[in-house]
Amino acid sequence: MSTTLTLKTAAQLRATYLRGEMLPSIFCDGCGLGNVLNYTLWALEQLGTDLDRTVFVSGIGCSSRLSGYVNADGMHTTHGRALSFASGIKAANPDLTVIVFTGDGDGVGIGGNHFLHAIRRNMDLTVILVNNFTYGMTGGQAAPTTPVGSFSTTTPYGNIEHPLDICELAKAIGAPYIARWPVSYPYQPIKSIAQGISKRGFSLIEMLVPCHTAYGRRNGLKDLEVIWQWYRDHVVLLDDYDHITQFGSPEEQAALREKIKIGVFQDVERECFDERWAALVERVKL
Amino acid sequence: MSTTLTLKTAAQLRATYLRGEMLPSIFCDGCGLGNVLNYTLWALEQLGTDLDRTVFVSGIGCSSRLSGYVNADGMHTTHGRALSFASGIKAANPDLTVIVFTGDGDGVGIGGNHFLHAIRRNMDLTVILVNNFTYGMTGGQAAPTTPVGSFSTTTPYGNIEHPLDICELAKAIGAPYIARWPVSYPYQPIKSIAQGISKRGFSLIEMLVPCHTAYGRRNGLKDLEVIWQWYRDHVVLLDDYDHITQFGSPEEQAALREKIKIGVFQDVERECFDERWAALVERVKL
Amino acid sequence: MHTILIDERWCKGCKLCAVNCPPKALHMAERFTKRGIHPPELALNGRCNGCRLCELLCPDFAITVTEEAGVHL
Amino acid sequence: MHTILIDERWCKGCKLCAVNCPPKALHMAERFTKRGIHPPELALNGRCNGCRLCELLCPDFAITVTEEAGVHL
Amino acid sequence: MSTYRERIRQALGGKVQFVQGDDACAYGAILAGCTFFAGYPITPATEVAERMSEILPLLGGCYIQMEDEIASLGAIIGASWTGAKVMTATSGPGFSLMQENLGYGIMTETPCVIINVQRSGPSTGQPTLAAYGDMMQARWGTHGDHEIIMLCPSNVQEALDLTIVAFNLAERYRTPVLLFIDGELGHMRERLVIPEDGEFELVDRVRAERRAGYKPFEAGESLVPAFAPFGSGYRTYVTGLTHNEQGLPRTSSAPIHDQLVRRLSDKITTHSDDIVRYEAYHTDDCEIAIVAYGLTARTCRDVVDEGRRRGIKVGMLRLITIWPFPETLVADLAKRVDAMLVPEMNLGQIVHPIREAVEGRCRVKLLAKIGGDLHSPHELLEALEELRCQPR
Amino acid sequence: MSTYRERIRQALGGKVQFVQGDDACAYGAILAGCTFFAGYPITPATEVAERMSEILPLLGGCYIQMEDEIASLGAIIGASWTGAKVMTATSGPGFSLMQENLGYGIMTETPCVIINVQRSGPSTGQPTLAAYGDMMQARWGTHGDHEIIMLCPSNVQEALDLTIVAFNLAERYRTPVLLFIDGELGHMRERLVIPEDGEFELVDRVRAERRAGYKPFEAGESLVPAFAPFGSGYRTYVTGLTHNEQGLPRTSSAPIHDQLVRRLSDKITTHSDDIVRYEAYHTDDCEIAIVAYGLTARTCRDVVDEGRRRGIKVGMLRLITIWPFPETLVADLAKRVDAMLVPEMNLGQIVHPIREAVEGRCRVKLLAKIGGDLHSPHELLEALEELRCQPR
Amino acid sequence: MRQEIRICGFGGQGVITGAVILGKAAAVYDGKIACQTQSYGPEARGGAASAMVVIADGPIGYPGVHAADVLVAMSQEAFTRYAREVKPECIIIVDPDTVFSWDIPHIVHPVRSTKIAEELGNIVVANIVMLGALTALSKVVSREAILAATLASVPARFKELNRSALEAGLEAGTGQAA
Amino acid sequence: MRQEIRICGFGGQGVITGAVILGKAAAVYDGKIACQTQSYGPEARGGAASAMVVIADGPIGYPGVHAADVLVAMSQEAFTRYAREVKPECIIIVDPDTVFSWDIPHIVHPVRSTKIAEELGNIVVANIVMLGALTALSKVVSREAILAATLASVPARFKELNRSALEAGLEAGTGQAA
Ligand SMILES: Cc1ncc(C[n+]2csc(CCOP(=O)(O)OP(=O)(O)O)c2C)c(N)n1
Ligand SMILES: Cc1ncc(C[n+]2csc(CCOP(=O)(O)OP(=O)(O)O)c2C)c(N)n1
Ligand code: SF4
Ligand code: SF4
Ligand code: SF4
Ligand code: SF4
Ligand code: SF4
Ligand code: SF4
Ligand SMILES: [Mg+2]
Ligand SMILES: [Mg+2]
Repeated sequence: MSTTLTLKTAAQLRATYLRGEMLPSIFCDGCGLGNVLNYTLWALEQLGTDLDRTVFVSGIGCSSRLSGYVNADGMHTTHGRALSFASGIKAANPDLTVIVFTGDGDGVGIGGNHFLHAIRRNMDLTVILVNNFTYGMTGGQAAPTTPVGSFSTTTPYGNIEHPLDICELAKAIGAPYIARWPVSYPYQPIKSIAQGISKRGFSLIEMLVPCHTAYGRRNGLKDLEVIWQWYRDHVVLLDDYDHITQFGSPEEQAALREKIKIGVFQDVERECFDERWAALVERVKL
Repeated sequence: MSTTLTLKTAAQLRATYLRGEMLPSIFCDGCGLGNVLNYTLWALEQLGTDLDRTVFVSGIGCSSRLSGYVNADGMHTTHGRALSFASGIKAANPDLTVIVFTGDGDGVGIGGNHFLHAIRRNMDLTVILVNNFTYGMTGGQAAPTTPVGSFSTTTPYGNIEHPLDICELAKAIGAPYIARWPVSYPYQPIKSIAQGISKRGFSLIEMLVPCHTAYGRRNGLKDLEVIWQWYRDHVVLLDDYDHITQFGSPEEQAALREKIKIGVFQDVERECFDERWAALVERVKL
Repeated sequence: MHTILIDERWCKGCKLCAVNCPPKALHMAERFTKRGIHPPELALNGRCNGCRLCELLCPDFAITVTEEAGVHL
Repeated sequence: MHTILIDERWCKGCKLCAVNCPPKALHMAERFTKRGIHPPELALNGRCNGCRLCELLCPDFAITVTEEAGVHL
Repeated sequence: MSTYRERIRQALGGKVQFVQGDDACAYGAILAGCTFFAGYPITPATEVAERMSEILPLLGGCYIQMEDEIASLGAIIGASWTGAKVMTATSGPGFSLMQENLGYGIMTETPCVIINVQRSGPSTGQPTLAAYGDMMQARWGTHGDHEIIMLCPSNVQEALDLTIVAFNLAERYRTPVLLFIDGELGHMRERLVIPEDGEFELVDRVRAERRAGYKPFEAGESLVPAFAPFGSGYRTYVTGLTHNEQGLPRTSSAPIHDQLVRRLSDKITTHSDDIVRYEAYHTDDCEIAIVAYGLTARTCRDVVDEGRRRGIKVGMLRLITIWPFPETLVADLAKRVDAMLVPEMNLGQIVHPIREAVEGRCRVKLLAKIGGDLHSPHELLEALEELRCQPR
Repeated sequence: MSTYRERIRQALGGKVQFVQGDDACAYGAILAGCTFFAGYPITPATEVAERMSEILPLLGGCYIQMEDEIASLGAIIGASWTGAKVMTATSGPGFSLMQENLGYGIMTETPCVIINVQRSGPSTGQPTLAAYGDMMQARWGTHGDHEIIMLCPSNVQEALDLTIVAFNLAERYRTPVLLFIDGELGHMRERLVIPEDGEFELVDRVRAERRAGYKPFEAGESLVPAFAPFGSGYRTYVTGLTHNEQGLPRTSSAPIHDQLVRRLSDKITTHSDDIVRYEAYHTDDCEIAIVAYGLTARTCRDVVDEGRRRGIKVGMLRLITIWPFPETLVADLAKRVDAMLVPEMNLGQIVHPIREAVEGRCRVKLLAKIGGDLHSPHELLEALEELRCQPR
Repeated sequence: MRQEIRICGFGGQGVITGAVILGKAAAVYDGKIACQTQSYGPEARGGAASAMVVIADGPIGYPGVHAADVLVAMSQEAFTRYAREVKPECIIIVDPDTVFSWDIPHIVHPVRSTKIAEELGNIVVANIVMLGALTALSKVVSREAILAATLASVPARFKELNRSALEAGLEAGTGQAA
Repeated sequence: MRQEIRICGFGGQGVITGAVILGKAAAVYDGKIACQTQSYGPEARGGAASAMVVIADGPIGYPGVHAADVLVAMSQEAFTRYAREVKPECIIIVDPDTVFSWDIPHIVHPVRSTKIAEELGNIVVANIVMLGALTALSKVVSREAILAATLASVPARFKELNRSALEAGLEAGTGQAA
């Protein structure tokens, strides 16, 4: 898999993959959701995915609006339920490539149980989960990912709940492909999304996306440059993390605590639901 | 904490803790749910818990019926939702001891998302989750814990879905106390339940309970003696597991793969929701 | 000397007490209870060592170990 | 020599392109677009090296790097 | 190699069987061409899922047990968009959980069948006992304006036959269709004759014919848009938001919302002649009409016979289609009779649209019964006698 | 140290404010003594939660944001059993998800208040636009037989006042009470005067008085059992299954079920005089009555005035309590008028119980409007004129 | 002609299976109309269970038992409860090991089904013994039909056991009928 | 007397905040009855936004704007859409930097609110500038009330900025009124 992006120009990419009539997007100026979409399209382009055989499924939220911009079959479902609809699509027609766009609230807030069981069953879905630490679409309430102490419209005195580490959760349940990238890294997410789509089984790509409007505004990160910088300052590559844990100075180690690990968390093979179902049918069918 | 059980006779225990009018239980003859109840009562007895200040909450299922037998405040809620009701009770009145009885289906099947978030928030609840590999009350359908290949009324050709390791899941989300015991071990669960109740924060005690009627019947384990033996043969203590992994022969190691780990998985301190909420209120209240 | 009491309203005749009694002091009676099951009874007086495992393992709170003479509730 | 095209219907004036352009080839124009924002424009012709990072980082698919002469869509 | 229809018959077993209402629903689904079932166990509907889990793998279909009822309905809606005929089955508590996705199914015009084997509510109530307490919920359970189709069989054979009809209506009108039975009928075993192909109609949703200019939610005179399954290259976007004919969200346009939601409603109400099924038993000359449905109607039939024997001019209108409610049918009957007796296994639900349709033209007497027992012939006769004695 | 009531006033701020309908609901709750709120964000109801999250910590209460609406209702029901006054707020999709636990709240006689700030459905529909599409869902959304109490304010001040009433009714009848507004009123700002203590009633659920012989679900003449909170030593078992007066499951007894479910229903219907609130505006001598509720009723008031100016004998019955439906009130009015005009921001919902109550005694004309816009005075007047010209 | 049969006892004794086989015999093998229903509490396993079969020549309206033509009782509790709802000419069959007293003005046929089944090697076929007795005593279904229905309802490896149980029951019943 | 005011523009320009402050001025500080509503699409941030205030002496029935007495437009799109729904004597205020053409038979008062705000150091107070102009031109609220409402609605550290913006607007409006 190469990361050369010279095959097509951005204009060609747009013409091929976007529903022009849906643009401009409904997103705030500078919202990284557009980047996530952009990276996804480049990944599809790299793989040469057949858009006629690809379905984009999403729940409800800013991030869940992404499905609407791709010029392919798409399903914008109910809040939190994208993975159940996607599971139905995939189980009913395993030949389709099913890609899910979801948010932290949609995917692991209200939708956490479907996340858990879709991974447990190892449904062959590629889930691009946008974590922006908040419920963006409803204006910035606390989400299960909101850092402790952060302000939101429902935590006016600072959040007291522990945030969830989505990738660690997915790992504990056994997802075969897991990666996390901030939106400021363009090339790695493209590669991970492409790897995720290629993987048979559940793939999770968690994208850290700054929501300057709903989250940043209340946490001194309203300015786009400032919030992009925050993400640069608060991530650490998995390898670096391990390296510092082993060899770092006490200060370096202390600094780690504030940081979010990024990179590829998991990349293994594990038989997926539709493979096993096909084998069962093969065994019993009349 | 001692495990001497001589303080009271079984007759006294019954008189103190049980709602006589609810017995005999609705459980099948020999169902280990009764044992779970028995162990719980002994743990309460050991701790000297004030029954007037203790609430037993449950969802729906055979295991969720346990709350009804204890002569205390109790709430038998809707299927899968016990933890949300329990969270409300605890958050509204942190002085109450809240103990939840749930099943594998109730607790992590339909109820998985409440499990996830109650742990994330670290609600101070003691959750006694009965894992019997099946939906017992509805007659033995596959559950998220049903082993691969097992037969159930909805997997007539053998289950193809990966079962969930509930304790590992709880650990990944950060529950401060986690233990798993088979029902055939009486003393350890009593101790773990008592430890769980004493712990500030979310405690999970997963009880492996044979359901010979709904699960065993379809898997050659209908006979009580046989199914009890199955459990004896298929568990391994955490320490033994680690020991064998390190020092065991290839055969011993291979045998491990068929075994379920039991023991105390986690025992740490972590600030719980009501402590943090109290601190917040202290900070801002008029 | 220990003896056991069975609450026949609650006992379901599951045999767990008998199976798990370390000195095998219990066996299942021939007779039926009102619930239509065979209840456990002491096999030989004196074998029971009062360990109370049967109490702990009875899922139905139906058995009590006592040092007094047995009565059926 | 590269130039950039801006789709003014889509550009939201967020500045991400300008901020992240490695040679700082872009700046925001004084003028307003119909959407009421300041669009980016090439600061000095020739500085742009055609790296396309702006394309990749524009969240609104509004910028295109080309070797042809610029036209506003 | 045998054809798919032949394999269906092989999978279903003997032509004459002695099976439960739940089984009959599963058989009906298979005969209708259902290839996808997602569900979650619940008494007394579990047997529908159990049968599907047995049969579907034999036919290469897919059975999936989801983590709850919300996901079950979600999964079948997703599967339906691949072109499959799909079903789920549940009971009250699960049906309550399905309400949000039911609205989604309606808004997105997704053919699917939902079986509700009713038990006695509210809440967990009496899980093993029969009731018809969800009749109004069927119509009004999800938020927002909508119409719904609901059928209500009275015996095991009809459970099979009407399940086929439910699939046909779902396909024809591209909408979720409900089939409601009750715990008693669901677990009741009766003689069931599996019909031969050709003895029943089989409808498939109208497919889109060409990509050029195709608008996935543009409907012609039928008010039902043509369908293009996912993966067929039509690139359809499906959303529960208010959308234009292209399927794209238009959430702040009143006219688009009005047009869409009225069409969804009209496509059902304007076709009520096709959808409404009923049985009129001695209603030609009756003075008292029993208006009944479901299990109760069985007993009512006996009671009409006995009533006639006793000289009461009684007849029965058995509603088979409950929703859309056959308003004119009931209104017309009201003009001809002195009184209607409405026995319901609830505290009075379908009596509301009945009263609304009657508009005071005849007396309407509700005979409500809850707790799990069926109306006995005796109490129905007593009510009849009483009605006869109270002249208008 | 100031008293709790004093601190409430401090937390609420100035006596005269310019705030949203959502804010007013939150203020009303706080004034009513609500100390526990659990919710999940949803447009256009989120502001209720936001206000509660601001105010409750100041007063030592508890705000908890749950993982979904199911859990939110679960949490407040649990909290209510500790003796707290509790509330949640949502909109259509969330209200659909709450249906199962709503039935549980009814069955377990748990006082709680649910605010539904209605948006335009079905499904996600038009999230930011107003509608009254969940009016019938309120009554019939959960499975099984039950009654419900629902109130419907018309302006911001009334949103506050009726939220207090909602709490009082919840406490008095030990049942979930619904307060329905719409996205427009929820986000509309108006002058709000915060009433002084003493200017409004405050009801607390009747407490159990002695442990001996206490049966948690035994009700006297009021049909409402006395309450003993968790932790008070009464050792109450609460179940959604059919239960006896002791609270213990009795799932196969028809008489116990019948007695329980009828009592739950009767405790509301027999007290409808206490529960039903309405406003009659020029109905004494009117020939045409507008029957309206919620936001629409504001415009109707203008229209009645204008209609009278034009010589139409028009009046308005504004329903404030929608459920239990004031059947006699409407039936009596029907006897006195030629026609009723029912403007609804849905495809016709409350017109059903109206028609049922009217029993053909006068003409009933529905003026349905969906898509987010309010009825304009002009179209209401047109409808009036039309009604006037069509004699019976 | 409408005939109402009730088989009752504890949950777990197979009373429902018994009724299902009886109904199947009538509906599938005797070509009659039949309808089988049941009632049980949450204590399905251990509590009282009752299964009903209505057999008729035409459509069956009310599916329940008004007053039984045949009653098979396998527990005291069930007997006490259901012996009231029988026709005067009702054929009543009980297992005297589980029904101890039957003080009613009907002829009661004691059939030691549990014991017979135990002797045949498996207590679970007590219900089949009762079916045999019922067929012999009441003739609601034909012997051929009940045999066919029984064999069609059990796994291959239990066919012989069930055939023996049925025959033992038929014999016990025939003896009683005499 | 019923007066209808509409403030419209892009999402993000603070048109709703402006209307809220106006309503508050009328309702809380001028002691009138006021009702404020708004409409916006899903594209709240960037799309068209419109906020309405109705001010009256008695209860307000229909809460929307039939025909505006005052229209403040801060974007061309909004102007084009809403300039139709005004009274003949409507006072219309636009920002000429964002509304380019206003070919209607009304007197249109151009107020460069964005530019004035930029000059004051923060573009976000353009709405407050408009409030000042509106107050000067229309007198729907008193100067005291609008000042009090503005100051009550912003955090302490922005009070001075907002006061300046309001005054600049009042000045611009007063100039126009001349
Ligand atoms: C059942 C239901 N509850 C609540 C909502 C309201 N809602 C819409 S989007 C959203 C939050 C989305 O958060 P997330 O998934 O993180 O997406 P983001 O907007 O942050 O990208 C919520 C709560 C809804 N539409 N449906
Ligand atoms: C919403 C809903 N769905 C389904 C059911 C049916 N139901 C009752 S108990 C149960 C399974 C319980 O399984 P588990 O929690 O493992 O308990 P067990 O009976 O195995 O102890 C189910 C599916 C229900 N009551 N409510
Ligand atoms: S609210 Fe946040 S997530 Fe949503 S579009 Fe705006 S910046 Fe993006
Ligand atoms: S079905 Fe299983 S879990 Fe339920 S009571 Fe019987 S043995 Fe226990
Ligand atoms: S363990 Fe208990 S229930 Fe089982 S046989 Fe012994 S006493 Fe009876
Ligand atoms: S007390 Fe111990 S020895 Fe005695 S019967 Fe019980 S288990 Fe056996
Ligand atoms: S990044 Fe895109 S949207 Fe932002 S200013 Fe540049 S071209 Fe415009
Ligand atoms: S192509 Fe590269 S150098 Fe040129 S404008 Fe874009 S980012 Fe800057
Ligand atoms: Mg988010
Ligand atoms: Mg289980």
